[in-house]
Order: sequence, then C-alpha cells, then structure tokens
Amino acid sequence: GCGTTNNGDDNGDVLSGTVNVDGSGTVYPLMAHIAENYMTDVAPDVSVQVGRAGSSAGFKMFIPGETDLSDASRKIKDTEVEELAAKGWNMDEQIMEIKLAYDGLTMVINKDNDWARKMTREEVVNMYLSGQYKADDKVLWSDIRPEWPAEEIKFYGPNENHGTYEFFYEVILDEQEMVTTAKLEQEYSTLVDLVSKDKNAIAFFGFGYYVNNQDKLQAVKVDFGNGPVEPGLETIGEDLPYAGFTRLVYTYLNLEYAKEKPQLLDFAKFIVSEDGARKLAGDNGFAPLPDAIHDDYLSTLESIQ
Amino acid sequence: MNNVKVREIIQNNATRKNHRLDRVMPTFFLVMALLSVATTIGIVLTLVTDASKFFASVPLREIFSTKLAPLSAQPSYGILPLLMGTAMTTLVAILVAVPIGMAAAVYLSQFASPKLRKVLKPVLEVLAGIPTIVYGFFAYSFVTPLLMNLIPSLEPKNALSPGIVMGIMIIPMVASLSEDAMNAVPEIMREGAYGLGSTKLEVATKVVIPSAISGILASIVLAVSRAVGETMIVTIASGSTKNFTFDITKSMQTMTAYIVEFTSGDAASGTTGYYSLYAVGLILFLFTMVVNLIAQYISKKLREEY
Amino acid sequence: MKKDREIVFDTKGLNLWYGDDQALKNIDLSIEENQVTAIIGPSGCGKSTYIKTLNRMVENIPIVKTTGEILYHGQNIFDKSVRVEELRTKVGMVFQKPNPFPKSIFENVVYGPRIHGIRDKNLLMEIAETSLRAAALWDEVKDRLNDNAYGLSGGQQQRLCIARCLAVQPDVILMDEPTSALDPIATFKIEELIDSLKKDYTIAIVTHSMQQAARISDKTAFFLLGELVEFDNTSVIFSNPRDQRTEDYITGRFG
Amino acid sequence: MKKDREIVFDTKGLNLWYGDDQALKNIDLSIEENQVTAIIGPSGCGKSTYIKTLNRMVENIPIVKTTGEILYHGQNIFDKSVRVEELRTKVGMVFQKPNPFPKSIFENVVYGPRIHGIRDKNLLMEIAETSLRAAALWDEVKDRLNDNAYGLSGGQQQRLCIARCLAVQPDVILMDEPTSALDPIATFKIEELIDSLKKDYTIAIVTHSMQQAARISDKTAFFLLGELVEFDNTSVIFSNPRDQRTEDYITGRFG
Amino acid sequence: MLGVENQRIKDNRIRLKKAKEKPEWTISRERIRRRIWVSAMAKHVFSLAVVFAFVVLLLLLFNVGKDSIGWLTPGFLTRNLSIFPEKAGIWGAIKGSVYLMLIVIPTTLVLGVSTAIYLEEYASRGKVANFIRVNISNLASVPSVIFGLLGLAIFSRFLGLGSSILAGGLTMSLLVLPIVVVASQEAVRAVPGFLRDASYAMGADKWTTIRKVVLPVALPGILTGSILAMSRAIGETAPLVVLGIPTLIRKIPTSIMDDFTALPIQIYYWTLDTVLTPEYANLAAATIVVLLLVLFLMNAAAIIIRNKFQKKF
Ligand SMILES: Nc1ncnc2c1ncn2[C@@H]1O[C@H](COP(=O)(O)OP(=O)(O)OP(=O)(O)O)[C@@H](O)[C@H]1O
Ligand SMILES: Nc1ncnc2c1ncn2[C@@H]1O[C@H](COP(=O)(O)OP(=O)(O)OP(=O)(O)O)[C@@H](O)[C@H]1O
Ligand SMILES: [Mg+2]
Ligand SMILES: [Mg+2]
Ligand SMILES: O=P([O-])([O-])[O-]
Repeated sequence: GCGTTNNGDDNGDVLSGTVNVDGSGTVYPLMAHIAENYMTDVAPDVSVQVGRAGSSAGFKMFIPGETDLSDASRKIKDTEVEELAAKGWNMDEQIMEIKLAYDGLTMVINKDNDWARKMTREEVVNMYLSGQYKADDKVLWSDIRPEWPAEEIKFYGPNENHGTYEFFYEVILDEQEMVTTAKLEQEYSTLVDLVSKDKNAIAFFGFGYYVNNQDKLQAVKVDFGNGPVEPGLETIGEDLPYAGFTRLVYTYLNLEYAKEKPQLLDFAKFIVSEDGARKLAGDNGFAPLPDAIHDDYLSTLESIQ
Repeated sequence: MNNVKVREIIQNNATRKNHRLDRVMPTFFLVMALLSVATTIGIVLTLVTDASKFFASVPLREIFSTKLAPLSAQPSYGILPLLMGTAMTTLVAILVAVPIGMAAAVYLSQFASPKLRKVLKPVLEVLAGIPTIVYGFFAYSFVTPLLMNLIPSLEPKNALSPGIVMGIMIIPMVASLSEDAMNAVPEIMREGAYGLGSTKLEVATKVVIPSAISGILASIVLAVSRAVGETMIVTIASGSTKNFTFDITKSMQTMTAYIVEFTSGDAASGTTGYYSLYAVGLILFLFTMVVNLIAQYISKKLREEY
Repeated sequence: MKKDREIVFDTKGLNLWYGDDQALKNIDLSIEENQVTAIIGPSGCGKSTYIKTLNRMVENIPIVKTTGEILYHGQNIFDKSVRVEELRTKVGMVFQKPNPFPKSIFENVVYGPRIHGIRDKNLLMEIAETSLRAAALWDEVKDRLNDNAYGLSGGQQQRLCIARCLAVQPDVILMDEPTSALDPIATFKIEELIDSLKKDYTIAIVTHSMQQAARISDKTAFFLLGELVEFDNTSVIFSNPRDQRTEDYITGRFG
Repeated sequence: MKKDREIVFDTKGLNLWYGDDQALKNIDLSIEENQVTAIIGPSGCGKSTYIKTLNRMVENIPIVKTTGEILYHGQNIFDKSVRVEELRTKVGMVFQKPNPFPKSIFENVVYGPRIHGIRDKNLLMEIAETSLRAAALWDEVKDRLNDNAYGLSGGQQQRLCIARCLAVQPDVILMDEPTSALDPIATFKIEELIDSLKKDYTIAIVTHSMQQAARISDKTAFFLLGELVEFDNTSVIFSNPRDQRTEDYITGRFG
Repeated sequence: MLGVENQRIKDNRIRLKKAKEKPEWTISRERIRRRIWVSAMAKHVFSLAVVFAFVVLLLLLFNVGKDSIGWLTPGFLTRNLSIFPEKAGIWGAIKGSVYLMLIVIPTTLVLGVSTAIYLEEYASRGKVANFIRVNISNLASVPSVIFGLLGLAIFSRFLGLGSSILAGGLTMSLLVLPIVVVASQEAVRAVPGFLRDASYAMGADKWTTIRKVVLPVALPGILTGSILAMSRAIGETAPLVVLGIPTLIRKIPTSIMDDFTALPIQIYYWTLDTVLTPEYANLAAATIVVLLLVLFLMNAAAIIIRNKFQKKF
C-alpha cells in the first residue's frame, strides 16, 4: 500500500484518510480488532488497512515508508535498526516501539496424539534441533521417549517472513540449526490444517491461533521445571508459569509520519487507550500488559502536537 | 419538388467535405493497436530487467538446485522444486482433462444428436466460466477432504487435489477445441467409413480422431499451458512447501503459487527475493509463449490438411 | 435516337487487371445522357468489372490496376483531383443482391443525405418520400417507415435500394443485374421503374437476360472475354448485329 | 436382357421426407443382379437420396423419415433385425468426390477387412492386391502402397475408393456420380472399370451425364421432382421413352 | 449410337489379370454384432464424461450453496466488512468490483475495438498487422499472475498507483484485452461485404462506413465478447493478490485512487482465514454465490444479446 499519501485534512474535528498497517500475522487478529473498533466507534471516515505479511516482511515495507505501523511478534533486530538509520530514522528519537501484549508460543499437536501431550522444555527444543537424533533429521517419536510410537515426526512452523519463526529460532533454539525436515509455511491457516489432519504433526505458533482452533488441535503442556503448564491467559506473562515460552508482541510507529498524519496519531493513541490493546488482548488470545505501560505511551503520544 | 435544392446541398457538401477524420482514423486505430501490443513489450521488459538482476546475483548452479529457501538466513534459490510442483499438478490435470475432455468431444461430435449437443455444449462451457478462486475453494473445502477419506496418507495440502480440480476446469477447453477439430473433418470422410459398414465408434477412432489429430494435439497443448499458468487453485490447495518430490500426496509449490506467496508476504522491492519473482515469471511467460506458438503451428498445419 | 445527346461517361482505351489477369481489354464505350445502356455477355466476361469501374468501386479490391481513361462529363475519373466519394455521390449503384442496411426503411433511404450533412428532420422526411415515390415503393411502405428493411420482400428491398440511391439525387445510376435475385413479378416492377427513371437519370445496367436488355435498353454493349465486341442501339444489336460472335450469343449458341 | 435375373433390391412404395419436405415419392424400382442400373434426372430430383437409402446412409441425417419398403434379397432393410453395419458391408458405396482416408494406400484398401477382424498380414496383403487389381489400380500403385493416399491423382483416388469398397467383397456397389469430379480420361477408366465389375457385382450408379448412362448401363431410371418417371432398359429409355417428360429431358429440353 | 458406344467399351475392355483365387475369408455376423455392441457401450461410456462434468458442476454448486445457507442475507450484501462474521458484509467488495469494471470496460472497449478495426478494416494483410495478430494471440495465453507482476512493476511501483482501484483496473484491462480484441475482430469480420459496398457506393468514406454501418452491425458481437471478457475480469483473483490488496480494508472506495477490495479477493482471504474464525468459510461461500449469480446474469445477458441480434443477411 501507499502509506504516505492521502493525508487527512487538519481543519475540523473529523479525521479522514488512511492508515496502513502490516507485519506480524500473529498480531493481525488483535490489530484488526482494534482497527475495526476504531473505525466503528471513533473515526468512521478513517480507513485503517491491516495486512499480515509477517514481522520481517512488515519491516521491509516499514523501513522505506510503505507502511505507517509495523506489527511484530518479536523485537526489531539490530540490522533493521541500521536500515532505518540509513533512511534517516533514528530508532530512539523517531521510531516508537509500542508493546502491545504478551503472547504464548504454543506447541500444537493433533487431537489424536495421545502420547505427547506433555513434554519438557528440553524435549521440545531437542526435537527441533538438527542432527540431535538423526543425521537426516527424520526423527521418530520413539527417539524422544522410547515408549512413544516409532513413527516419524512431521515438523511444521511459520516461514522466515514471520517473527514467530525468528523468536523460535533465536530465543528458543538459541540460533542452533533447525531440523531440515521441518516444513515452513506462509499462512497460519495452512499450519492449522496440516496439524489437524496429521497424527504425527507438530507445529508452533502464537496462542491466538490455538484458541481459535481448540476443536481441531491440542496444545502441548510444557514442563519448565515445575510441572507441565498449559498455555492460557492466566499462565502467559512474565513471572507466570508459562513465562518460559512467553514473548512480547509489538507495533512500531514512525513519529515523523504521525506528526504529519493526524489520523495515524489518533489511531496510535487509540491502540494504547483503555479501549485499545489492553481491552481486546484477551479476546484474541493475548495476555494484557500492565496498564501503566500503555498509559505511559499515551502520554508520550499526547505530547505530540 | 425540392429535388434541385437537395441535389445542390448534397453535391456542395460532397465537394466541400474534406474527410479529415477519414484520414486521421487509420493512424488513431494503428496507435491503439500498437498500445495493445505494448502490453507484451511491457511484460517482456519488466520481466527481463528484474529477472536479469536475479540471474546476475545468483549462481546458475544454485538456480538448478533442489533447495528453495528464499527467506532463510542463508537463502537458496533452487528452482527445481517449483518446476516439480508445476509439473506434477499439471500432469494430474492433464490426466484428468484429456481422457474426459476427449470422451466428451467424441460423444458430442459422434454420438449426441444435434439437439442434445446444442444443450450440452453451453452447460459444459459453464465449467470454463467459473472463476478459479471458486475452484480453489472447492478443491480445498470439498475435494481434499473427500480424497483424504480415500487416501489416508494424503496430506491436507497436496498436488493431487488441485491437479484434479484444475483438470476439471480445463475439460471444457479440451472438449470444445477437440470437438471443433473433429467437426472440421469433412463429412465425406465419415461417409466413406460408414459406407464400409463401420460402427460409430470405429468411425470416431479409425477415421475422425486420426484425421483431427493435430487439432486435438493443439487443444491438449493449450490445456497444458492453461494448467501451468493456473494460480489460485494451487495457491489455496497445494500449500507452499518447497518440496522436490514425485509424491503427489505431498504439499508442493508451483511457480504461480510462489509468486502469490511471495508478493503477499514480502514484496519489498530491491531484494533478491523480489527479483526472484520476476525470474519465475519470466520462465512462466516464456513457457506459455512457446507452448502457444507450438499450438498455433500445429493447428495451422491442420488447416492445410484438407 | 440519332439526336446529339450529351455523353456522360466516355471510356477510352480502358484496360483492367486483377493482379496478372486482364479482365478488361481496351474498352471504348460512351454512355449517353437519359438513356438506358445495357451491358450483356457471358459470365466472367467483365460486365460487373466494367460497371464497377465507372464509380471506381472496383478499386476496393487491392490488386486491381487500370490504364486508359474514363471521362465523366469530360473529367477523367482517374485524375488525382477526383475524389471517389464525390464521384460516387453523383454515380449511384444498385447491386445484384438487394443490400439494404439492417436499419429502418426510413434510415435506409436517408443514409446518403445524412452522411452528406443533411440534418433537418423535415427535409429528410421529404427526401424519403420523394425517393420512395420515385422508386414506386411509397404506397407499400408509407405506414411502416420505421420497420426494419429486412422485413420487406426481395423485390421491395431492391426498390428500397433504388430509392436509397435516388435520395442523393445522383446523375447516373449503375445497376449490376438488379433483378437476377428476384421473381418475375418483382422483375417486371423494376423494369417498369427503370423505364420511368430514365427521363431524369442516365442508367447503365448489366443483365444476364437478353430479353431484359431488349425490353428496357436504348443501347446495348456486348462483352466477351474482357473485350467490347459490339456496341450499338439495342434494336440493331438484337436484329442485325455486325459481329458474328454477337449473333451467336444472342441466338443462344453459347453462353 | 429378358432372362430372369435375381432381383437384388426391390423398392416398394418408398417415400422419404427431409423434415417436412418430401424428397422421394412412392418409388417402385427393382435392381437386378449383375446389371448396371443408372439413375438420372435433373439436380435435386432425389437421385442421391434414393441411392443413399439403399444402404441406409440417408439415416445419418437425423431429420429423415421413410415409409414403404426396400427388399434386399427379399429382406426388408428397414426391419428392426437388419443391422446397418452388416447391410453396408454387403452394399458398398462410392461417392461423388473421392474420399480416401488420410492413411496409406494399403491401409485404405484393408480398412474394411481390418474392421472385420482380419489381422493376418499375408491375407491382408492378398486382399489388397486382389482389390487393387480388380479396381485396375494395382500396376500404378504397387510400388508405393505405403504412400499417403492423398498423393494420388483424383482418378486414382476414386479407383482406390472402389478398391476399398471391393475389399470387403460386397454384393452391390452404389455409386453417386463417381466421375463428376474427374477429367475425361479418368472418367473413361472408371467407366471401363464399371463394365468389367458388373460380371461379379450388381451396380447402381447415379449420373448427371446422359451419355454416361447410355454408355455403361443396362437399365435406366429417370427421376423428376422426387418421382420415378420411367424405368426401363437403357436402350428403350434413350431411343423410345414412353413418357413425354423423359423424352424432354434426354433431348435436353430442360434440366 | 448407343450400340456403338457399348461396342467401343467392349473392344477396349481391359483384361483383368485372372486374379489368383479370391482371398479366403468371410465376414462373421457374430463379430458384427459384437462391434455394434462395443460401439453402443462406448456411447454410454463417453456420455459419462459429460455426466461427470455435470455432476462436478452440481457438487460445486451444492457445496457452495449449502455453506452459504443462512449467511446470504440482505444485510450481508449491504453491510461493511468486519472481522466478526455476524457483522460482516460485502458492500465494500461489491463496490470495489463495480469500480474495477468501470475502469476495465472503457479501456478495453476503446483499445480492443480499435485494435480489431485496425486489423480487420485497415491492415488485414501486411507485416505490422501480422505482428499485432500474433502478439494478441500470445497475450491471450499469458497466465494471469504474470499480468499481476506487470501491474505491480509498472502501475503500482513505477507509476506509483499502489494497490489502488486504478492500478487494479488497468492491470485487469490488459488481462482481458485479448478477449475483447478477438471477439471484436470476429464481429467485424462477420459484417457482410455487401453492406460496406452499399455504403461506399453512396459516396461514404471509409470512416463513415465503419461508423455508420460496420460498427452498428458488429455491435451485438462486440458486446457479447466484451461481457464475456468482463465476466472473466470480475472473477480474476491472482493479479489483484499480486498487486498487494490489504487483508482488512473497511473503507468503501469513493474514488479510483482509493485502495479497495473486490469479491474474489474477499473469497480468497476468508478461505485462508477460516483458521481464525471457522464461520469465514460460510462468508466465503456466500460471497461465491453472489459472484456466481453476477456471472450468471452477465452470461445470460450475453446470450440474450447474441440471440436477439443474430441477423441473417
Ligand atoms: N476480386 C477479383 N479478384 C480476381 N479476379 C476477379 C475478381 N473479380 C472478378 N474477377 C475476374 O475477372 C473476370 C471478370 O469478372 P466479372 O465479375 O466482371 O464478370 P461478369 O461478367 O460480371 O460475370 P457474371 O455474369 O458471372 O457476374 C472474371 O474472369 C473473374 O474471374
Ligand atoms: N440433408 C438434407 N436436408 C434437407 N434436405 C435435403 C438434404 N439433402 C437433400 N435434400 C433435398 O432433397 C432433395 C433431393 O436431393 P438430392 O441430393 O437427392 O438430389 P440429387 O438428385 O442428388 O441432386 P444433385 O444432382 O444436385 O446431386 C432436394 O430438394 C434437396 O434440397
Ligand atoms: Mg457480374
Ligand atoms: Mg446428388
Ligand atoms: O506472523 P508473525 O507474527 O510470526 O511475524
């Protein structure tokens, strides 16, 4: 989309124009929900367009200014900060990082899978590590625990466009090579389908995609040392039982654009307002952040004229 | 009456009229025609410029490898998985469309009464008019689940289901073009065969089909080109796994689906990945162009035959 | 008939080729004012070609080449300065098969006046009536001028085409076998019509039927294999031809 | 000619309609064994229709309806029990335009035997040779049996079609103007051929040319507007016809 | 006279070399019966192919129809897009599709009919015409996704039109242009020469003849072809996806520079997002029903035009 055109007119109270949001697919349902409420309740004449190309893909559009807001299910990377700087945008001064909510990375398996319902964190990490069990990475369930079936595990996950992949690869796997047999997909819908129809499949993605498909999938209860924990809105978050697989999801805003586009600034304020992310997080499978954080953002944004 | 007056007006006008429009219009139409042609040039130029950047930055050995991972930290741009995905879905489609389409063509041209044919042909063509996105939905929400009951090992995204649905989509094309070719066989040739006591089937298989073979081949060639270029069905139903396999029960990605996946994910310009889109597009374009020229050549030969 | 009539078309040494095939060979022929000139000859002898040359319709076929000249009221129609559109306005044409436009009867008749810039509704109506009357069609169609012309019978269609041609007040009317697609009654009406038109117009008519030529024409030209064999008063041609080939043809010995 | 020959086809009260147009009206006609029966008449009189009814080829046109009967060796060919495929094997047909299949000469000739299940190469070769000899074509093609049939001249193609027809050992051969697309020399050859075939086959031939009918046929049937006007020995028809219309036709007064 | 003729033939009669024995084989009635049976069976088997096509068509319609039951309400047509299935409607998508057509129709008609007239009336032979003709026929077989790439590179990026209606419309126009050209060519070619002759003989120049005679007579054919082209354009998805139409867009477009969504796009995203919300499958199905109805109406219009104006000259 062409984000920098179509500035809303300043005269009068009625905001109009467009806001272009793209990036994380994990964040998409939440952001789409926020956008819809904003357009229904606050500013009917503003058009907020939300895409879900993936966190990395989102940044690739955000950096040259093709989008206004960039959703991400991981923190912006140093390389991306450098690219922004090359365009003249200073991360500390012009780019605002907005933490939206907590997400729990969820390992999902088929409903008929009655053995791997509980796994330890180590087991999850090891099974995805290349060369850990088999040179050709054709890992059997029985390789992990001998009493499990001697059938090949089908590894799935989102592809490299996605922050979820990078979070899994960088944080969970600690940048060790992933099994080469893993199949990485662009669409989360595909992953849900694949796992729901294959007894030996396992995949990982945000909690939101799991809650919406509980009838087709089950989540692995992960043991972080204190017994198996099921991901859930009560367990996801810092200092909570599922903290081991908890991550923050973000959206990034270029403040210079926000100064030029009142509708963008207004929408950003709505995101961090009481009616925004904190209210809608739960509905979409995210755990809300402490109110203070968003109130801080709100005052920062209000200080922009 | 006014005859003299009318004659005067008309003759005066005829003499004075300078026919300026008449002189300008040919040029106008030529310009419009050239504009239409500019599309081809536009396609070639965009594809070639951006594809050349891709070919300049990726070694040939990598291009002809079986590893396609454009997004990973160490990207690899092997095109073989895409070619395989395209080949497999097309093969399935052709295996469905050619026998059924041919059978329908023989039925319509040899067995059905003219009245019945007049009813059947348009209905058959309805199949060709259904948007591909609808076929995609059909493949995904109906055919795949149905097939999974029959073939337990079938993955939810696979090459088989979109191949079959694509085949169904091109049945009318094969049927209608083949039937045209069969109808072009002179009646007198058919009569010769009937006069020797041939049954309808024998007339069809021994005289009509052999005589119409180039038209039939042309229809198949065009069907191949159609299947290779088909996008939405495979995008929806065959997944995006970059598999290099002959196993049609597995998820595979075609060239067209790659273009869609990549543009809806990461179309940021200037990257090798972005240029790879155009490289794939160029291959696709060249392929359909060559196939179309072949089909034209074949059917031209057909026209010369009688 | 021996009075000095003005010569409308004077063809001098006309040759015409379709590509490499010569269809007209050194034709000299003059068509006089207010006369019906019939052109007869066996199939393929060049009758249609000749008559289509008079309004340069033959040039629509790209491979045609001509030499020689045709003077129309003294002006060579092949001259650069002559515009075919103007020539054809003055030299109307009626074809073998009735070819009305798929429009209403009225629109057919006023096609010519319209393209030549007449917009006035009343004037157009007047032209339509005059032309249809002159073509002896008015009484049959006056109540359904807005019906499609293809609803008329073949003979009516042909008279409509004549009316359409008359509507631009031409000077000459060329007719290429205008009755060959019609039944005897329709043919008779057209023949009567031609007879009544000749006081106002100069008419050249190609016909396959020698009887027709004898009935309606003042002068007759006999073509054979692209040559003009004989051209004379119709009475002479049919009673006392000079050339043996003419005699053979009109007595039905060939053709 | 007065000896009692067996009657091969006995047509009794045959009527035939194309949709609502009656093309054959109450035809009674018998075709005798080892005779050449010619069918003549002006264009559109139903000659082709009649001959195509004899092997029921006319039924390929969906709108055709017939009443009456045609007995083939005593068996009504319209009977349900009669299979057209079998009838057509016994009653071969040669068409106006030579219509070989786009295959080799050899494959053309053995097409019939092949569909009747003959696979033996030697036997097929033998059949091909016998048939081509009988069609007086063997010497001209024996060295190029594998060439495409379309490489032959028109007359050769027509003889090939005759050979193709002979290859299934028919009883009757129907010919619909078999020489009308051919030049005089090729025509002469076919006529000679027909004469030589009649000792083994019964032949019915439609022809436009009265001379041809006179030259080659034993019996002649004259059709007019769907009716059989006269049927008699050829010599009678051409020297002493009973019907005025026949006389008018053969003396060229119409048609 | 007759006698002489016959005599001549007898004298010249060729002596057939006495053929060897007649080859030994007979025709088996049994076999004929079998062949007839096989042919009759083949008829049934082949007719199954047509039956199969019918069954598939019915299955497809049934499958879509059943999913759309209860969802295809008047509100669904008039409401705006929403992430909540009960609140979602396709008014925006309908308008987007309509806007798209408003660009496609004039551009393809002007370009397509002009090209056809040039080819048929002005340059039926010659190198330029031949080049154009080969080009058009090749263009017709280029996959639609390639047109998407063309649109992305030229309209979206080079001309900076982004994923606006204009960019989508121009892309779509190029895609269906060959269909319009070919249909118009056929329509123009079908205008009988004697009508042109009649006009020329009245002193009309070429352009007048084309305008007053050729085009009006060819119009039904041109319209029929164009409607078919439009029905292709209205269902095409791939080029729009490649142009990068956003997933969620609620604003109803008001100008051709606006971003937009269209019926097929909505079907695509809803099909994908069944994972987020299972009811999206019903929304997709309901949208398909709408799309198919529109196509059905367009095709019916084309057939009516064709039948009504089919003139026999
Ligand atoms: N368009 C053409 N291209 C080439 N040759 C043509 C063309 N039109 C006519 N001819 C040839 O020119 C010769 C004269 O044709 P023309 O039509 O003038 O004959 P005609 O006397 O009108 O015959 P008819 O009585 O059959 O109408 C013929 O040999 C014909 O084959
Ligand atoms: N397929 C058909 N459908 C309708 N009418 C037909 C058909 N074939 C022939 N007829 C009509 O039947 C009548 C007899 O036609 P037929 O072909 O038998 O005449 P013919 O004597 O063979 O003429 P020709 O000498 O021209 O071949 C004609 O009036 C013809 O118009
Ligand atoms: Mg003529
Ligand atoms: Mg005939
Ligand atoms: O789509 P992502 O949230 O994984 O970037």
